[in-house]
Parts: sequence; structure tokens; C-alpha cells
Amino acid sequence: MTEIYMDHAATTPVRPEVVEVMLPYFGTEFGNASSVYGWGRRAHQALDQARDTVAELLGAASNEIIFTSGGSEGANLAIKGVAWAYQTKGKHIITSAIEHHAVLDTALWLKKHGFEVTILPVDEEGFVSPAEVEKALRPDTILVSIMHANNEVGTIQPIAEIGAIVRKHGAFFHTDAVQTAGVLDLNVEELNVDLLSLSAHKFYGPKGVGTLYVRKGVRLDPLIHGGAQERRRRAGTENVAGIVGLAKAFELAREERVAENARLTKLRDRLIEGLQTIPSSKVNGSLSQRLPNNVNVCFQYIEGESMLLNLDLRGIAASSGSACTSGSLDPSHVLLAMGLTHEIAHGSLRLTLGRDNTESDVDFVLQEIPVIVERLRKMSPLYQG
Amino acid sequence: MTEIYMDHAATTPVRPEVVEVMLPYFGTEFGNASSVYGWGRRAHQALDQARDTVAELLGAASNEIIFTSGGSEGANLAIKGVAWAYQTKGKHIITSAIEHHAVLDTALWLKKHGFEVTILPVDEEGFVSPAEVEKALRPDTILVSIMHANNEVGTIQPIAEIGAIVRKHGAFFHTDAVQTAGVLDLNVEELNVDLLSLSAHKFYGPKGVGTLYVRKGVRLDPLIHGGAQERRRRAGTENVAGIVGLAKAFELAREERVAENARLTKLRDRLIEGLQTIPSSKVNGSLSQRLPNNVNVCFQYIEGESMLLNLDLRGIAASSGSACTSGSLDPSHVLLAMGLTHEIAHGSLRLTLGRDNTESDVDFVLQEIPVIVERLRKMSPLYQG
Amino acid sequence: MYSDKVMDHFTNPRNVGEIADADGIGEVGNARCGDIMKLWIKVDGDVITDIKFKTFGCGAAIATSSVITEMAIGKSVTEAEQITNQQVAEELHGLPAVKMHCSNLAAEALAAAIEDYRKKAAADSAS
Amino acid sequence: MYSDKVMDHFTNPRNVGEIADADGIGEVGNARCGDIMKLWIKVDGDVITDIKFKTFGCGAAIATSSVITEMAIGKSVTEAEQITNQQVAEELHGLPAVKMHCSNLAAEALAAAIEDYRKKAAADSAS
Ligand SMILES: Cc1ncc(COP(=O)(O)O)c(C=O)c1O
Ligand SMILES: Cc1ncc(COP(=O)(O)O)c(C=O)c1O
Repeated sequence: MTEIYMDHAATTPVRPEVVEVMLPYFGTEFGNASSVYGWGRRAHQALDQARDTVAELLGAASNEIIFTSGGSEGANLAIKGVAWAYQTKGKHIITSAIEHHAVLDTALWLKKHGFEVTILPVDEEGFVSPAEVEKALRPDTILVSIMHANNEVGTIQPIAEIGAIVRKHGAFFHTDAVQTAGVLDLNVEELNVDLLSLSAHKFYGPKGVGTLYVRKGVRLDPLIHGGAQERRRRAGTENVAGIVGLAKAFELAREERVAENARLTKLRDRLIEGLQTIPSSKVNGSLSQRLPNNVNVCFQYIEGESMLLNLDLRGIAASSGSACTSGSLDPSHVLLAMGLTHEIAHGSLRLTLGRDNTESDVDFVLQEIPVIVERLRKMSPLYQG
Repeated sequence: MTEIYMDHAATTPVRPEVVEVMLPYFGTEFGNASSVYGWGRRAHQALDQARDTVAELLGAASNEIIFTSGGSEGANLAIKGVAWAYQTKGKHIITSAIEHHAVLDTALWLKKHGFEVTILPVDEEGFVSPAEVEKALRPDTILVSIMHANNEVGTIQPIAEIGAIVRKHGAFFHTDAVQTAGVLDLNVEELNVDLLSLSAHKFYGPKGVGTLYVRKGVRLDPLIHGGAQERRRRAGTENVAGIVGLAKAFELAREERVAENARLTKLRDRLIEGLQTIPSSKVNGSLSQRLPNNVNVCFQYIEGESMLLNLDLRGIAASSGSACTSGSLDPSHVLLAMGLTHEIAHGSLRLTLGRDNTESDVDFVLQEIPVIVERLRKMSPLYQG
Repeated sequence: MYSDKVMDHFTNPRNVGEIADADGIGEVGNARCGDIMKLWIKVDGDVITDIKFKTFGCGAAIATSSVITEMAIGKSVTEAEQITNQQVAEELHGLPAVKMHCSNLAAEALAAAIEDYRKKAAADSAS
Repeated sequence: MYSDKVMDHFTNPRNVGEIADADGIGEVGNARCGDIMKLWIKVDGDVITDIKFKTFGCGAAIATSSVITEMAIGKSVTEAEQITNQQVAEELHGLPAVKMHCSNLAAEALAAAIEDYRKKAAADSAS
């Protein structure tokens, strides 16, 4: 059976070119980047170079780059770091209802610790309104965190516009760019952001490594205290192989971005068009401001996991809501925030395309899904077909 | 020039057998362990197996194992996690003056947040006294954190004895076992610990991955909030390759431990004996309760970094104090806590042996060091030789 | 994640459908939780002679519905009533922990169908 | 981490030693910080004709001591006095940021030696 992977928003394979640049740092160049001798200096140089690469790709300075263990740590460091560092200035934080749990749960934890959190609603396409952000801003607002593009429905937020408003009001602005890094152009100046987090495994780099951009002048309490690494903002022996891999993967993604996005957009639209022909189906998220690889559809009367299992039996890997929370039985908080009912939200399917997907993959998926939907609907007590 | 690496306490190369088991998880088996389809299930199985292996090696249950991004995160999660979860029960924490900064700085940060911290002194060999621990324990003590073996001087603490005392008083006990994992027998029952942290890159595994053991029943606030991974105690897409590598490296180290320790102890003692013949030198740390690979000596009248540079010029990689803090100019806080003067503490040299070191390496080092010491002393205004 | 037996019942669910002239109908769960089960039973004497189900829900929900139809058929209603969710899970060689509570409603659906049957039977004999 | 020029001066330090009949001696730093420099100068007319140093300290401390001896020799004391720590660092093609403050004491040591020379000279001419 051919296997078709259409869950690139969950994770991606590491590109062979990336593995190749990582390998020396497991073996001969294994030094601790903090050490003064040859092995240490060479590891340090590799870090410096990776840092320069990432900084340049973000339009940032090298000393504004912190390497982390991934997107979740990045969001936690950004939000808790600013919150603890500026708590005497204010204790109000603004975020949105469709954030990844790495942002939402962090904000809610801070709430337990005396911070005030405003969670902004979104419209039916998943957009946060810049005007709502402006209304929510208060003199004691220290941080606003709005994701760049949503991991479930692919809606791309007007980050630059929101950033300009936040700046005007003197708060800091973090964006979770885990889904856009390597896909969209990320320039921290143009985006008007003060903090930006990303994760290598979403763009064909290794798992367990990410980056937090922190604008010069923004203070952070470390999340991980200890050694003097990362200019004292993130302790721990640096994951040199992982960091070198992140930089390489980011570089490759950004080189190929424009052509690859055009290709993916075509496949995406073909998928969306095909799935829309299924009765009682609904495409979620914006059609115009959307990640080039994201398809999210609800099929009424059926439940997501049973659809995924059937797809898996046909060799198709997809997701229903966020992979991170698939241990939970709640339907996607993102779809609920967009106004879907529980019943319909339970029937969501996310297909996210990637480098390995072809037109014939799309056609195979378009052939299989209607059969599965039909089969499950026949079993469903809700369906009066 | 042959290069001799004698800084295995700072980091170690990843063993080829370990790299080999990691590689598939970059490539074909790249799935997100939270996903329901084949790739995801296979990644999840790999995690389960790694978790079982690590649990067994620690004498723990699999659901007591949390995978982290390394030793620093482990210590931060253990200490902040328990502190935040039990702050209503008490706000007193006990640790020692010779802990790694990942422990010390975490405790000091909590102090800024309303916790009380007692930092116990050590004797001239670097031992924490169990009686002092008992004296320091109060009804509101929630956590005691004492390292298993010190990373600079190699002194091994009486952890089991301290653990029994801590338990009697109803507090939790964390040990930083970063330097002992893979070297000593780590059985959480025998050690009487409730939390134990370790880091793969210290035992020939990859950088950027570690483990925190948390005894069943001990609650933790997560350090990294977000997805449901690691039973909601550590969010973030799991670093499957790294975790599989950690388990393999841990397994190999424990298999070879006894024979390798005997070999290293001989080399270590040969080194210590040879270095003691240099006038005005002093071996730091305990001679009886000592890591089998650790040598730490102070040479009076000279400064550590200039010694390291000279050793590096002769192809020998060593350290002076902790590699993590070599960005700092302060002498080792460990040696100062053991009663050494600033002047003497500045002249410390740490040589830590490993799998790749041979007797002829030791002999070469013993031939070079006296020459370097002599040379630097001749330049020193403190030396009246 | 699921046992082979769960996957077997999920892939080839037994007794899917409705019974037009059912003697008892049970429905449990709600769409909010993501699981709804509906069971139809036909009773002859005291014995369940036919049983059908429809389920909106995850793999575990479908498999538990399917397997309980096999477990109940041929049993007296009193015996069938005593089937527990735990037994259903065991019959499927176990379920993932996260699925034990929410998606394992089949025994309750069957109990509801039997209760419905009893009510109807009482009403019939009363009339 | 260190420039080639630092490493050159560290590996082959110029003018190590003491001057028995020095005209001025300067000592700065302390062992607590990990850096002590001692400089001896010989002055003829107003010109530094010989200079020697001894240093307890890191690579940067040794290299800065060494290079300042080369910079000072042949200069008048007034000129030599004007050498700054910044110039010493530049002469070495830069120093790591962390080393700029603590280990770059050579200019101060030289200034101290010149001050000592001036004091002695004043005492001599007064006597
Ligand atoms: C005793 C001890 N604890 C903690 C750490 C921190 O481990 P890591 O660098 O993997 O975060 C180290 C090593 O750096 C160590 O030696
Ligand atoms: C939008 C978003 N933010 C954060 C994360 C967390 O990233 P990681 O799993 O690398 O910690 C993810 C993916 O899981 C994501 O999609």
C-alpha cells in the first residue's frame, strides 16, 4: 500500500541535506560550545554561524536570537519571560481564543499567579480583529500574543497591523510563527513584532529545537535558569547538531519558498474544490488569507477520529484538530471559537500538504474521502440521508 | 598533533551505535508521536520503549519518566514545578552551595518570588552533611535538592542517607544526577529520591535531551505549558530521535559501567598521583567518594585559563571550573565553598576521563603539565620560586 | 493504539442498521462529547433475537457498539442487562485509557434499550 | 576566541621578567579577580629603555602585558603614559568582550610604573 502523508502541520521529516550537516556535531565535532579549546571553539563557531543565518532570515540581529527546545518552550519563554520581567509595570496580557495551547495554557497559568488575561474572540473565518486588540489594550497591558497563522485552519492574521497598534500603546508583541516559519516571509521589522517563536520540525528540521526572537531592549526572565548560555536567557548545554540543522532547514525552506508555495497552493485548491462537492461539508478558515498547504473541512454527522482511522487504513495520514491535543476528547477549541457547534466541530478533518505530496496524492485522497464519509454517515444515528 | 580530550564532564561524543538508532527517526520514521496514523503510532512506540528502558535502568515505573531538553530543564522543572505546586503547603527550599547553577540560580529566582531558600555549606572535601540537612528541615520545607556528584570536583554525596532524612520530615527530595547517570548505579528506591534529573550528552548520547524522574504522587506545575505530551507535565512535540538516543546511550553505559569504571579509576589515580608530585599543588574533592573519571587540582601562583590555553596548544582539552560558566571571570563557586581562597581557586584544572582515553594519554598529559605549570609560574608575580 | 480486535470491529462492524419494528430502543451520549450510540433490539420470549446499532463517534465508540451486539444476541434480557462497560472493553482486548470513559457507552446503550423494552412490555400488558 | 596576535603574545610573551634596579615599578589587579600585573621600567633621560613584566592571569592578561612592553619601549614616559587600555586591545586586534574590563589592565600597570618612577625621581631630586 502506498502511504500518503498529509499532516505536515503536525511535523515533517528531516531533509537529508539537513541530517548531513548535523552528523559531524554528533561525532568528531561534539564539543561543548562553552569550552575554550579547539572542540569547544569549533562548536561555538557553528552556533554563531547558525545564529547569523537565522537572524538574517528574520531581519534581526544575531544577539536577538535565542535557541530553544521548540515552539512550546519558545512561547512559554516569551510569555512567562516578559510577564515576570515586567510584572511591576503591569499585569495584563492579551491573547486570542484560537492560539495553540502553548500560548493559551501559559496565559492561563499566569492568571493563576496574579496576572489578568484577556482572550479575544475571532470571527467565523478565524480572524482576530485589530480593532478588538486596540480596545482591549490598557495602560497596564505588558504583552499581546497573537499567532501568525493558525495550525488547524490556516488563517493568517494581520500581524503587522496588530503589531503597529500594540507598539503605539507601549506593550510588547509576541507572535507564534511556528506554522509560518519557512512558509511566509518573516521579517520582524515588517511584522512589527518584539518576540517571535518558531520550531524546526515544522519546516523539515529536527524535533526538539526552536528559536525565539527577542527584540533588543526587551527584558526576559529566563524559563530555564543555570549556565550563561544564550546570553543568560536560556541555560543548558547547546544542542549544536539540532541548532545547525534548524538553520540549514530554515535556509533551504526560504530559498524554495516562493516556488513551493505556488505548487502547494494549487494542490490545496484542488483538494478544497474536490471536498466541497461532498454534501453537508464546510471548509473552515479563510479562503484568501490562508496557509498555502492547509485544508480543513467539517463533514456533518460524522466524527473526526473514525475518519482518520479509515484514512489510515487506506494509507492516508491526516489529522483532526491539533495533533498535540489528540489525547483529548474535546473538539477543537479553534473551531468552537469560530462559532461551530460541538457536533460539527467533532467532524473536522485537516489535511496539510508538503514537499512530498503530488497531484496524484491529491487525486487519491479525493477518491477515498467521499467513500469513507458515506460509509460513516450510513452508520451515524444523526444522518437522515 | 594528536588531540587528547579530557573534558568528559563537559560533554561527550555521541557513540556511533547511538547515532545509528537515532537516524531512522529523522527520516522514514519522522512521525509526530501524538498522531493516530501509522507514522505517529510507530513514533509513539519508540517513545514507549525508550521510556521503559530508562524507567527500568532507574528502578522506576514508566509513567514516572518525563523527557526534557537536558539537565538544566530537568532541574528547573523539578524545583520550580514542585515549588509552584506545593506553595500553599510551604515555601521553604533547601539546597547546597556547590550545586550546578541550574539548581542554584533556580532556587535564587524562586527566592525573588517569595520562597525561602537555605543554602547549606560543604566541608573542605565538598560533602554536604546529612546532619546539617536535618537541622535545616522545617515544617514548611517542601523540597530539598542536593546533587549526586559534583561536576567540578567529583565528590559523591551520601544521597540515600540524606533522602531518608528528608522523607522522614515529609519534604520531597530532588537530586541532580547529571554527572552520575551512566556512571553510578542509579536506583531511585535505594537512593530515596523523589525527583532525579539527568542529561544524555554526559553519557555519549545527544545534546538537548534529558530525563526527569518524578515519583508517583508528586505533583508538578509544568515549566513548559501547552500540549498533552508527557502526561501534561512537559509540553512540546517529542524529540523522538533524541529520546531514542538517550535510552540507547543510557543502556550501553550501564552495561559497560563496571568494567569501564575500573579502567577509569586506574587512569584517574595515575593522573592524580602524577600531578601531586608538582610542588604547591592540591587535589580538590574527596579521594574516596569520587567519580571514577574526575581529577581536579589547583596549582598555586598560576591562573586556570592560561593553563587551559597552554594545554590546548599541546592538543589537550581540559577545563577550569565548570564549562557552563567559563564566560564568567569568577573562580569556581564550588572551590570557594570548599574553603579555598580566590587566588588558589583561580588556578584550578579539571581533567575528566572518558571512553577514548588511554594510559598513554595520561602519560602525555603528565609529561606536559609540569612544563606548563613551571612556565606560567616563571611569569607569575606571586611565585617566589 | 487500538487492539487488533477493536480494529476488526471498527473495520467490519457487525449489525449496523436499524430495526423498524424494534421492541426496545436505547440512545446514550451526546454530540457535545463526540459520541452518540443508538441501539435497537428485538426480543422473543425473554431472549434478544436481533440487535442493530448506529453510532456517531470515534473508533472505540464504533467498535464497542459492534462488539456488544455480538455479546448480547441470544442472551436473555436479564443476562444482557448485566454486561458492563468493563466486560465490553475486555472483549475487545482492552481500550486506550483515554477512551475508557467517554467512548465506552455500549453497555449503557444496551441497558437503555432493555429498559425501553421493559417499559413498552409493561405498557402492552397493562393495556 | 582570541586573535592570532593575542595567541602570539601569549605563546611567546616579550620581556618577561624583572628589572633588579628598576626606575619604576607598577602593580595592579588582585588575586581575587584572577589578574595581577607587575611592570618594571628603566628610564634614561625621559625615555623608557627597558621594561619587563610578570603576570598572574588569563591569556588576555598575559598578552596585554606582553604587547604593552613593545608599545612602550623607546617612548618617552609622557607618551607612554597616554597609552590606553583601548589602544592595547586594538594593538592585539581586539579582545573578547568578556575580557575587556578585567584582564586589560596593562595600561594601568604601565601608568602605575611611570607614577612610581616620577615619585622616585622627585624624591631623588629633592634629596
Ligand atoms: C551537575 C550538572 N547539572 C546540570 C547540568 C546541566 O545539564 P545540561 O547542560 O544538559 O542542561 C550539568 C552540565 O552542564 C551538570 O554538570
Ligand atoms: C501554532 C503552534 N504553536 C506551537 C506549537 C508547538 O511547537 P513544538 O511542538 O515544537 O513545541 C505548534 C506545534 O505543535 C504549533 O502548531
